[in-house]
Amino acid sequence: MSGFVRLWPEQASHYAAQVDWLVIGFTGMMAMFVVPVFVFMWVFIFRYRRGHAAERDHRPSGSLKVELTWMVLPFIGALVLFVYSARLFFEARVPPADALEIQVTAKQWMWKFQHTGGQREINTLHVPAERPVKLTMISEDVIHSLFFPSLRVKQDVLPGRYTEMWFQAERPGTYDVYCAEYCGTDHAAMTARLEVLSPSDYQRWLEGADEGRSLAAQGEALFRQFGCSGCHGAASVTRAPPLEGLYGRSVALADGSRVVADDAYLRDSILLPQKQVVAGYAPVMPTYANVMDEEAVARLVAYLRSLADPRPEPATGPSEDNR
Amino acid sequence: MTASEARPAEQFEDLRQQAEADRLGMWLFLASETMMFGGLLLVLWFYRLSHPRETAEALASMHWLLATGNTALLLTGSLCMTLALAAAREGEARVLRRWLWVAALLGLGFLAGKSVEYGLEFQEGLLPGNDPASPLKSGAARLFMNVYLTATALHGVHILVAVLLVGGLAWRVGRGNLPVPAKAVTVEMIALYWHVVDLIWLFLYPTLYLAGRGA
Amino acid sequence: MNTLPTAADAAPRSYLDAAHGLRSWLFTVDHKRIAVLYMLAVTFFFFVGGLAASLIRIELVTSEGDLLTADGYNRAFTLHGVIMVWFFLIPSIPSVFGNFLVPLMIGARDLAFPRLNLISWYLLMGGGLFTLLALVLGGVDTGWTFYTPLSTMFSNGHVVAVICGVFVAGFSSILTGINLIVSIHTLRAPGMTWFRLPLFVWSMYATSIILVLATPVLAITLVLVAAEHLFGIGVFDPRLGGDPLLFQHLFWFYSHPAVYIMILPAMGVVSELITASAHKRIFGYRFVAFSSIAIAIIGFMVWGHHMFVAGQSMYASMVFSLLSFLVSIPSAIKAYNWTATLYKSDLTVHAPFLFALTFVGLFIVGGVTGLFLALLAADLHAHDTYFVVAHFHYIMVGAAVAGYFGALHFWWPKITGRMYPELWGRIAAVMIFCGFNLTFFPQFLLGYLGMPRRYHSYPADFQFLHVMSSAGASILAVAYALPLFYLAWSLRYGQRAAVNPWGAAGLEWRTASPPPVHNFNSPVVVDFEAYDYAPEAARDRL
Amino acid sequence: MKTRAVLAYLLLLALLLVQALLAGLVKPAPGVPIMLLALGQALVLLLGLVELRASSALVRLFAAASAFWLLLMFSLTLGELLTR
Repeated sequence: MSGFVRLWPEQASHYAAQVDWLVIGFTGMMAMFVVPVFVFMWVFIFRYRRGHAAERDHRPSGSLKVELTWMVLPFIGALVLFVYSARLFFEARVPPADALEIQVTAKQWMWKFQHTGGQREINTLHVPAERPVKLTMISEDVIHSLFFPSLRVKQDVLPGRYTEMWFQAERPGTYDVYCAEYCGTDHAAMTARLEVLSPSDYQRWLEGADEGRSLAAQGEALFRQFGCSGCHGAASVTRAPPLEGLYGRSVALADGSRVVADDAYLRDSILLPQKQVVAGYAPVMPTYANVMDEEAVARLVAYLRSLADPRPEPATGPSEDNR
Repeated sequence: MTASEARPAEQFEDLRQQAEADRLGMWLFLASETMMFGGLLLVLWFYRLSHPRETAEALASMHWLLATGNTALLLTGSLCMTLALAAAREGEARVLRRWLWVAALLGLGFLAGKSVEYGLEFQEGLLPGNDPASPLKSGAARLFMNVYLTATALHGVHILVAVLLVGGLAWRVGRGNLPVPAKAVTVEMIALYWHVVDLIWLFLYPTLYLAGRGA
Repeated sequence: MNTLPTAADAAPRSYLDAAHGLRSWLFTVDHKRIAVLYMLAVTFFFFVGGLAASLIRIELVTSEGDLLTADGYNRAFTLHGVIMVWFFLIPSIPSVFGNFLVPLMIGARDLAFPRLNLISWYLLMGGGLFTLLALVLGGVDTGWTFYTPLSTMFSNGHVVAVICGVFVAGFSSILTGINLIVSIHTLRAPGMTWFRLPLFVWSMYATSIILVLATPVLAITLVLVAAEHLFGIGVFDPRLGGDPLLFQHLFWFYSHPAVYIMILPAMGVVSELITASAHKRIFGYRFVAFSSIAIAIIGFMVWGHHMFVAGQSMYASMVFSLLSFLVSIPSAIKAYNWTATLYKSDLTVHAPFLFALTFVGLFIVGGVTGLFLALLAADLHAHDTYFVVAHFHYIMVGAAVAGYFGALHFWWPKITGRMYPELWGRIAAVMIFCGFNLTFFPQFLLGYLGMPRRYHSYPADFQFLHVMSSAGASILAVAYALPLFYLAWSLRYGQRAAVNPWGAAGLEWRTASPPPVHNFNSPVVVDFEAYDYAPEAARDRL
Repeated sequence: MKTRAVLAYLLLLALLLVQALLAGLVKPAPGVPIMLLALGQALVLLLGLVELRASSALVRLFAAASAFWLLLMFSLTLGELLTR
């Protein structure tokens, strides 16, 4: 910690630096519009105190030109900053395709992370430096919010649907992670540590914490355990939509609309099967909402994504899959 | 809000100013009512757009013909209140009383229709929505039934209040202690309340029963 | 109630002497007495909320949570939020000074619906005491925002009881709003055209629009949360397809206009204070008047800036961000026009003017940091941190409470017929300004460092700034208690107030202090412009 | 005034009938036309039965104001949902 009292947060990513420049620039522009108010106010107070000789006749009671200038100028300044900030926001909201995928599950008062290689962590997250990392997040109870102050990003974690967040940490080190959305009694204890490792350290950490089976393999075990293969397996008697190569393809639904089979579609089909019934199939699939928790669903989704289609699929950004 | 003697309340210059104030006050109160029901309509349309298929499933089991009849009752009630107000302005107490009783009965008819509908829905297990034996399979369809119950119950309470107001007014006119046309403003206020409660139903009815049926 | 010595001359007795005893207060329909009743109620709730605030600040002196348990701290900041927002900030200026001054300023004998006015007070007191009882006897651990699914499925506090209390108090807001709008429209004295109205009346009109149109949406939202909590109707339960974000839309659709309910009246007060001490017509009267209406209208379009990180759609966030910059223009107009009013003014610096300066200073910092949070990328970092806490405290506590205290001092002679001690008034104003900045400016730094909201334990390197903030809070607590003593003292020993102690222009300064029951002894005809401080007119009025 | 009220009432019933037919016969019942019919009924009710036209400009302003506010609430919230 530099100096006695830290007054500015660490910058652990380029994006953090850009946000800081935006903030400093905005403060500067606002000072340009605000300081004159304080200066003129004190000047007028001292010059026009009662009993103090000053020139007081033909007092202006208003002027359209002056009003318009201090309406339009600050707004234009703000618009310029708005556009720059909206671009930054857009960049922070759209994860790059080749990002390393990590599943995050928030639960009242702890953070659980699952890597595609199968490694699982609680309240600590190991990520490689200089590589984009995408977090697909969901909550098992109330709204939480994963907040990385040193990366200047946060994203609420909602129960019921996936929310995403991505970052690219540059400098290896240990950074604080908080839950920013109030979530009950131990909201203050729901903190975590972000360990940014150099690529070689990260590789060594992956082997060290290896679970033996990748996330997709764990998903396959669940696929059999919950009897999904009974209907969706190749040799099943009941008619159920084929799952090979489903991920990324657009699916025709019973009500005539089409939807891209992304993570959210796969999760909803498992937990809310009535929501988007595939065209030509009866809505007979039972819900697994009370049987499976979000972590198990995340593993199943990872497995479904790893099901390679016998027909070579055009690469739609297949996930990092080191089975 | 009603000044008992013909003289206006002391903060008003004359009766016209007081009537205008009462009218504005009533309109503002009704604006706040529409904002409240607007919130409910927003919830309904939010879930209609985010769960179209399940909403259609819930709509299939609604008794919409009964509701259409109810809507007709309310519209007739509005007509009665307008005719009652016209009679009040012309000072014909007897005609006023007749239209007020008809409007009150129509309101009761609406409430009766509503309770029959509720009875059927409870019997079929549609209500309350999270009843495990509900014939609706998807969660969002049950959610729709629950929000339907909340919205129609709240509106039903407002209809009940309207019926009581109109009934009370008719009884006072019968007893003779509501001189018309001097006190026509009171009739106008209650007619206005009835019309806005009816207006709210005009939007609740298609949202809950018609739009998207048979999808 | 202590009885005041009767006015010396044979003028009709003031509204305070017209009747005595508890019954004359509890069943009054005189807008002035109801205003005094509101003042007592609002002061009580202010100090209850302040107590909870001091508990929070003492807890945060140490980095571990050792004064209160985690649950205790959550209930403390929820009590602080609920009481301060719904039972002090929203009713304070509209109900106390709106009720007392609007009839006087427009030349009317009373508000349009006096009985409705008294009902509003009972609704606020009933809702308030019921809520306070629920908050103290068990408390609620959801924060004043009642976010779902925490408040509906995972909270074990008295959520439904507090919701009932706030629901009842909400109707007090709606009825006050209706009363003020109808009175301003229909009860203006002959000659009092819209552009001769004092700017305080314009801001009360704009505030009442929000009171009437936003509060019902809060009512239905609370009903849905209570129904979900009790019967599990599933409207915010993701398992049944409900959407927690819909709650946030409905809640903030009320709660953002609600923050304009808190600030607009204070802006109206400051327009009066600055013109009265400057003895000069305000600069750009119509711009300042219409900026209040503009804030009331655009204030309804910006609620989405509370949900930039809540999983809201990116494009909707950009639209809400742009609209949030738009809503800052009327506030900027007001600030610039107040400054321009001081140009070539004939300024007397007294305690109310110091409160007005405190308002302008703290409001500008609060407003600018609000724009900061409207920047999408900056909000991604600063949302739900102490930066947001500092921002809204600068606006609500710094500006709105300074406005309330300024109004209290400026119209104290008119309300009670007594002058407050000028020296103590200035000491309180300066202490509030310094104590406030020491309390809340460090929180901007804390927030940008990443200290999240509603944490009772935090990493050690935030402790220095927290200790500064708690030190400031102790100064602020003393500064807020000061007026309680010297104003009470002035009731008995204060110098007797003249009809127009400040030489101000306004109908309320043309009737006795305190005014008679029917406000004006002779019928009022308005033939002068607003704030006509033409040098000779002001001199003969002194 | 009475004849206008009865005419307005009959128009309201007619619109209700059209709505019911639309909902009963067309599968799936088109949401937008049905809601437009509801809006039409509301206007007929306000202009016909409530004589909004004859009342003071202020009352008409209040009626329009609450409609504008509702429009605001609906457009921004549903807009957010649809662009999510």
